[in-house]
Amino acid sequence: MSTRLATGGRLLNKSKAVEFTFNGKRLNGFEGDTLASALLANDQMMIGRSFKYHRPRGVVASGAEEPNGLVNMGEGGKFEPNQRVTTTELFDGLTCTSQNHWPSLEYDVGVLNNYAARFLPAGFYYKTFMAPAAAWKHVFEPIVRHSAGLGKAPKDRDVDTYEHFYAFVDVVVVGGGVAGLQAAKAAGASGAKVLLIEQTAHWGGRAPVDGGEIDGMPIEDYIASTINDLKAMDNVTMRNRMMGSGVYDHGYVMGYERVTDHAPRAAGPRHRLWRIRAKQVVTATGAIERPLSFAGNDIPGVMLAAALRDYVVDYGVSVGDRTVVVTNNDDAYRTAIALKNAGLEVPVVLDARASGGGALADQAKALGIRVENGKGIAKVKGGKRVTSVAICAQAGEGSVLEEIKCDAVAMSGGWSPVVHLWSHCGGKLIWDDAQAHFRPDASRAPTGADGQGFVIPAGSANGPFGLNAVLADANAAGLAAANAAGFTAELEAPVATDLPEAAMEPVWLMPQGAGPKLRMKAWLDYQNDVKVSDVRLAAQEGYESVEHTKRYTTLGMATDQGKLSNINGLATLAGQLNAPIPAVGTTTFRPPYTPISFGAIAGEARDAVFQPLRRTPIHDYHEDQKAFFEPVGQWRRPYCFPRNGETHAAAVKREILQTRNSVGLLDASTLGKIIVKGPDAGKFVDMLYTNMMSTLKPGKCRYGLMCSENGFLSDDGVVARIDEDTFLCHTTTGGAERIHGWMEDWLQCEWWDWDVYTANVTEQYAQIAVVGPNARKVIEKLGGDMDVSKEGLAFMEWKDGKIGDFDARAYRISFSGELSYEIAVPASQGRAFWDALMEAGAEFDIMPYGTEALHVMRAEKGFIMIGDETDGTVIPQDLGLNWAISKKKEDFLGKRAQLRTHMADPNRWKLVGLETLDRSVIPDGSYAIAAGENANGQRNTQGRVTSTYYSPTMDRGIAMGLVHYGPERMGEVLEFNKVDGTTVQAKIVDPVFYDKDGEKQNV
Amino acid sequence: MSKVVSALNHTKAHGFVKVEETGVHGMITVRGDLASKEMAAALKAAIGADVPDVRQIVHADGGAVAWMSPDELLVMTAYDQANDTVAKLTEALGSVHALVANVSDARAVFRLSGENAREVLAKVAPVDLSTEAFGAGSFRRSRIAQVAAAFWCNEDNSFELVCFRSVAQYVFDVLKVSAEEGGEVGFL
Amino acid sequence: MRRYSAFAIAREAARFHTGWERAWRSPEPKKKYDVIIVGAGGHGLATAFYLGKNFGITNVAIIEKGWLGGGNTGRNTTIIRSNYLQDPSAAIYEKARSLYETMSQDLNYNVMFSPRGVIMLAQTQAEIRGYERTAHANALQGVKTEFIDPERVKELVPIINIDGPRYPVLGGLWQERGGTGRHDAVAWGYARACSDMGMDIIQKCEVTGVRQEGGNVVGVDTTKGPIDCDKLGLVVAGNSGDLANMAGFRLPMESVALQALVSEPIKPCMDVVVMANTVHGYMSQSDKGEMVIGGGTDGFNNYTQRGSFHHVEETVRALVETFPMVSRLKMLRQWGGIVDVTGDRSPVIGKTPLGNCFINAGWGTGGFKAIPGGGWATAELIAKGEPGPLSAEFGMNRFIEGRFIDESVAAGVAH
Amino acid sequence: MLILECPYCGVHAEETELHAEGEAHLKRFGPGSSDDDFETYMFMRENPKGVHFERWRHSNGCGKFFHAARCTMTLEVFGTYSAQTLEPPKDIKDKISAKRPGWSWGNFS
Repeated sequence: MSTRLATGGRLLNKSKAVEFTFNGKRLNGFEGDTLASALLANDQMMIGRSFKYHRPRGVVASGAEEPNGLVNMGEGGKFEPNQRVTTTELFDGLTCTSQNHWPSLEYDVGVLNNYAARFLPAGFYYKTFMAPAAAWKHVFEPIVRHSAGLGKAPKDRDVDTYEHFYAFVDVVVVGGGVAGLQAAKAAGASGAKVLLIEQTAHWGGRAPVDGGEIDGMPIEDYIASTINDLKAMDNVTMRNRMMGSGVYDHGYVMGYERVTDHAPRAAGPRHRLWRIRAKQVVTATGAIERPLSFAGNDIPGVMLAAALRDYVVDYGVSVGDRTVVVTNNDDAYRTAIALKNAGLEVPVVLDARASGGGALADQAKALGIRVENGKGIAKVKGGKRVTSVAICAQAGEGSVLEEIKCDAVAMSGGWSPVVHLWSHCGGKLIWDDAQAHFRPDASRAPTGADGQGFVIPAGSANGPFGLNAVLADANAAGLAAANAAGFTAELEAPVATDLPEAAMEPVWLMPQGAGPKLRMKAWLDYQNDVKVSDVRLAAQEGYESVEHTKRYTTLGMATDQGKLSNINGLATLAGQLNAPIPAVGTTTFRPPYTPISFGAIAGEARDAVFQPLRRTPIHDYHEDQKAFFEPVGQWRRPYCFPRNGETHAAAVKREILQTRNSVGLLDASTLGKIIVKGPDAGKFVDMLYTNMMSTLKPGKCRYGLMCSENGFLSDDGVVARIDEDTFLCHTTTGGAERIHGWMEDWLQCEWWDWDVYTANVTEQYAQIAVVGPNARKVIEKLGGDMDVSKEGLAFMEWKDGKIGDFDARAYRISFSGELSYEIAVPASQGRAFWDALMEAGAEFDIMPYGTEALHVMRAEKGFIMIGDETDGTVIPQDLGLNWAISKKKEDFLGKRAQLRTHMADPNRWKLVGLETLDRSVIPDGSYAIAAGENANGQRNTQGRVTSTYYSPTMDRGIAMGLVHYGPERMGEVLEFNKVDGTTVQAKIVDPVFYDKDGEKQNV
Repeated sequence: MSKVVSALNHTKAHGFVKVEETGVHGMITVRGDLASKEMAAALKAAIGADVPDVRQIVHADGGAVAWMSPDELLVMTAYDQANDTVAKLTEALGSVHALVANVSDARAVFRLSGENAREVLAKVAPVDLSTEAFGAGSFRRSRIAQVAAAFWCNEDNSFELVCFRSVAQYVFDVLKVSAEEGGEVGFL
Repeated sequence: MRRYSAFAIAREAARFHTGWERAWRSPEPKKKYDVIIVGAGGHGLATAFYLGKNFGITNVAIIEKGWLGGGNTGRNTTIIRSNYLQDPSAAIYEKARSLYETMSQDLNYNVMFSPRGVIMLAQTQAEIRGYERTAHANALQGVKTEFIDPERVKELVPIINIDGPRYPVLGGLWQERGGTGRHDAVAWGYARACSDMGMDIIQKCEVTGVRQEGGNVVGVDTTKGPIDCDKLGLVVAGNSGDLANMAGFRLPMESVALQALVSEPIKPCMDVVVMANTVHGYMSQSDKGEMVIGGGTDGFNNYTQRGSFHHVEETVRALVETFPMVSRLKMLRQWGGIVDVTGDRSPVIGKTPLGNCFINAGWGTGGFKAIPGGGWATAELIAKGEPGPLSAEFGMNRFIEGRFIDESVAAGVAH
Repeated sequence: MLILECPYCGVHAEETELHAEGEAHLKRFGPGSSDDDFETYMFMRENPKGVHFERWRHSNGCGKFFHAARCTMTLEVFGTYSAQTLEPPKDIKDKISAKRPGWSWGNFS
């Protein structure tokens, strides 16, 4: 059984007991435990079930590479699936449950897949479940989906908060092991601004577990003194619980800080995503031990040798009473020695190397540990827990020499540098035959904006092993990073004493000649259930590229992203293809290094601050009135103002009738307002608009159209000429920023010799449309010095002056066909002005109207609306707006485009009015059907509706639409389709339905 | 003046940094040739300030001037002085090609005060806000989370920030969230 | 070719799966082919397949510089739908979708087409109008879609937040027979079928030049030597510009990165595909349980297959808002693909300035769903030398004439 | 995440302050131009693998448009320069020549 030892546990605070639950069981641990160590201390070896075969799964590793130990954690708004137990710090009150089983962890129905495993090799689903055609979606897929999937889906809204932080440094060092500490110290000595980050809560990495001396000090002392040195440097910042999750182009590093994961009741954000801009990145990310591929290597109790050692030394946890060690390198002997020193039994060390190990092996032997060279594991026995191992010769096919009872197996297949961050941005790898691993190829570093390398690997992440070599490499990396960042650094590397080690020997299958039966039980990817046999099958079937193999078998696609399985899988593939490993290739490494929360990525942007909500100065009024809003860009505009119990349709009708009969108010503040000023302003607006604008007289307004250079109508609005040099251009609500940018684009990049300045003054003003036959009376009631009479301010004129005591600019323009004034006042006075108008209009029963009333009224008048009549495919000529297209101008933006054959062709859909014969409303988006079908079997069409409304003024459905040769077909009746298959008939009419002669607006 | 109300009417929030909307201010966009003697003279005449260097703000008795772009300045003064200042600038610039516009009402102004003010900004602006890189007098146009804004550092290490009026509530909310207790970063 | 079936698996299980044969051969190139297709992605392989199946042209080589299916075919979010607005788009995407329905049986390879339904959310009034228009167009195009109300959206997608404070869900365009497929399997299935017809799939063979005589293509130079052909199809997605350069013409296209990401796998919680265009994000759940997420393209030319992080951030925050439960899921992996975007964001299938050289390109973000339709149309184009009805509108001449196929029409925001 | 120096305000701006504005040095063709020229201006793009010239705007910043010379294969930035020019400045062309001998782009080399 696994249990807590009486001694050991350097990371524990044994004076602080911590209580937690696993599957409802109350368990105890200590402060400093990880969830993994605490579970193991409570003999909870089995933690979950695998993805495909639902085999029992226990912890294999002690860090971020753990593939198996995943749990559902927390409850309600703090629930989170797939939490990795090895990287979860234990806290009081932690609750977690195991995953991927039904009905329970111990008794799981899905394990049937395990018994059928022989029928479920890699890619089996590509070869079956094909008949009948509907069966995949309705029968097989639900089964597959249900049995896959690991953790439960969260149900509740996340109660935690998240944030980002922008940091700028010269050098960021990722990894706070001895290499990272030394690299940071070296870089820091230059005066460069250094940020050192470490994913765990501890500094020093796993070096203290392995022991040794540095500069004559015990390693723990070296770490403590280096930390002190670093803390003393003002230019160095150290952050733990912060993982370097990704390296992005141009030296952008993502740091994932888990601020309160370990203390969920503390104030502050749960995660903080650091966006670090660094001149140089040092990756001191260490190395990961590889499993060995032997039959039964997935049974709970089989663990990485170094992890087993970590649990003993760091957490005082014994994984088993009797541990068999199996290895192809010297490092695993340290585990045997540590176990023995902790008073645990090590019945045998199986060293696959015929020549055996070096000094560490001798030490082990001296402790009385039996060592067998040239031997390996034929098979591990056990179900939910290791019970014994069968020993065989590594060179053979697996004939069992001896069976040894044990309850744990410590395996080591060698070490692979963590090259993820190096590779994220294109850093290339080189195969190291001696260590049988890929390491960074310094000659092909990821390059930054200047074309130079910006990532420097340090320590075992760069390949070297042995403390002395690691420290020397890290020191050099820190100095190199500082130099590359423009600093000059000097620091001697500390000296460590290393024991001489015998060379490792690659072992990709144990025993070497294992037959199909054993290969089918030799796991490469524990979580996704990929075995040696699967990779060999993929190669046999022609999935020879490593990417094909990965995708065909799902090797390395699990939540650990193949940290344990990639190299073993690659080597297995290479073996099957009879190719050297580097020729088969490497896989690509994508961020993040380990999964990071979506919450952290989204940062603060949720709920109220998900996106900016733009408010006009009158927005509060609309909210107080409980207006029904519609989003328009980042604004929300009132769609209508329903009164008690009123439907939206009823509200719109009331607003329209009241405006047409008396007076209504519209908050038009969102309309864009751009000043265009300068000696060349006239020339410039003539290029922007299809109309001739330069002839406009000061004091006058003109409606204008803007097209894209591709000829399509893009915006419209009223232009007011302020003085000889100055125009004020109104845009649509959605167009303000876009059109201002468009103007600046042409002024800065094409006509930079023209003397024109622009300013977007949209938000300087609250703009209110006072609309209806009583509009003038309301304004006059407010008093002031502005003459707003028919003569004093004629239609399509503007004027500055006082309305009441407000500084106002009034435009006599109308989008409704009524007598109408659009009045701009300074935004800070907007609400007061609105209130004054409401008060003055009370006797006329003045009421605000929303965008829908605006839409209906303009449609009644046959005015086009950008976004309705236009959709990016419509040119002004289609809309009968030829009157607004100057024939005199040689050029304007979009003119050349409109001369192209398809656009100049009269054979186009053109704007008309539409009246249904039965007075009903044509559905939005309906098409006019034409006879027959096209070559693709689609019904032919001859037009479509662009705006369609119930008109309260006409008390009938009215619509505008684009119809093939429309204006030439007045009076013709067309069939418009409905989605239910029926049609509605509508007659082609003039698009102006109301007050065709414009008498109402011109009073 | 009771009818004049700023976007958030002096709303405040206290976290580990104090965030407050500071009411209405006079603000004037000036576009023109910043190197011209006319521009220098106009600024002197209007508020007594010199033309600021790139990404700097200069303060004077009559207000302050910030560098917005190679041909644009933001002149700041009291709200009720804005129209006068526009007139002075316009007059002083005379026939020189320039654009002067009162934009006082188009903006909202915030102040961030407290020891860690720069850390609150550094959560939402992609700008190096270390003391070395951004000291008193520094002025920067950038973004605050998802909207454009400009901010500067005062002598007392407080920060002031200008954004469009329509997004004042958003900017306030974002700053408030960023300044919440427990969110201290301890980096800058 | 030995057929795949449950029986075949049982037979092989008895002998530890030692009897499975190669899914496709790995031949050396011949001196000459009737047709060379450059690019063994989904569209290239499908083109070859339909050349054989529909026109009996099997003396075909498919040349691939990397590994088959390794470009955008293996990098997309596997959505299949045909609810397009414009007639030419609806025609080709619906052809593709209908071919997906029977692809597993046609290829004897389970591509796991899962018609689980696709919803495009309407979150503004403009979107409602846009999708109602699409629904009316689809009704006449033979594409089955309907505009559904928010309650029905919630019923189909229980994890969605329809009352978000910023963009409440106002409805959605629902295509019941849209869904997802297994992207790699589409490439592998076509490859196996092509190989079975005697076509040569030549991987790790890069085209270095396009040889021409008298204005007609006569072959290609490759890293495995020159290969002659009567006709050439360029079907290389993000490398189209490069190939066009070799062939001596320019394209109305730019190559940009499109990014996608997946969460860690969780138990089934969303059985349909949801696209939220107002907030720029879309999401589905794979059979493995991962939430598969995509967003918009980067704005700049890029061949690195790496995108910018802030696009991922924008996409994720949109999805956290739309599906609050994803906040506590974790991003497992992000990646990018290079897509060709044309001037109107619709693809090009047509003749080129070089005789007997044809192109299929510019699919932008929509390539995967179109694979069988694009292949079908391109095969017809190559076999007959003239476009058929499916590709008639997709020629490059539309740019000179000003006759665009613009699908972004519902995006306009104004008033 | 691209980081480009705005030549107007000197900020080394990350991409979130910038907006990509497409291919640089397009020659505008207006009324009177041929269909081919107009199509080229509107739609035909260099789209090179390698050295590229493009437009950006410091939109969340000083608001100025500017040019960048960049490699589309490595994202290396050779330099940024004023928008008010019809061709890349010599120092930038020289820098590119030093790093990418034999490069050409449109009419430049």
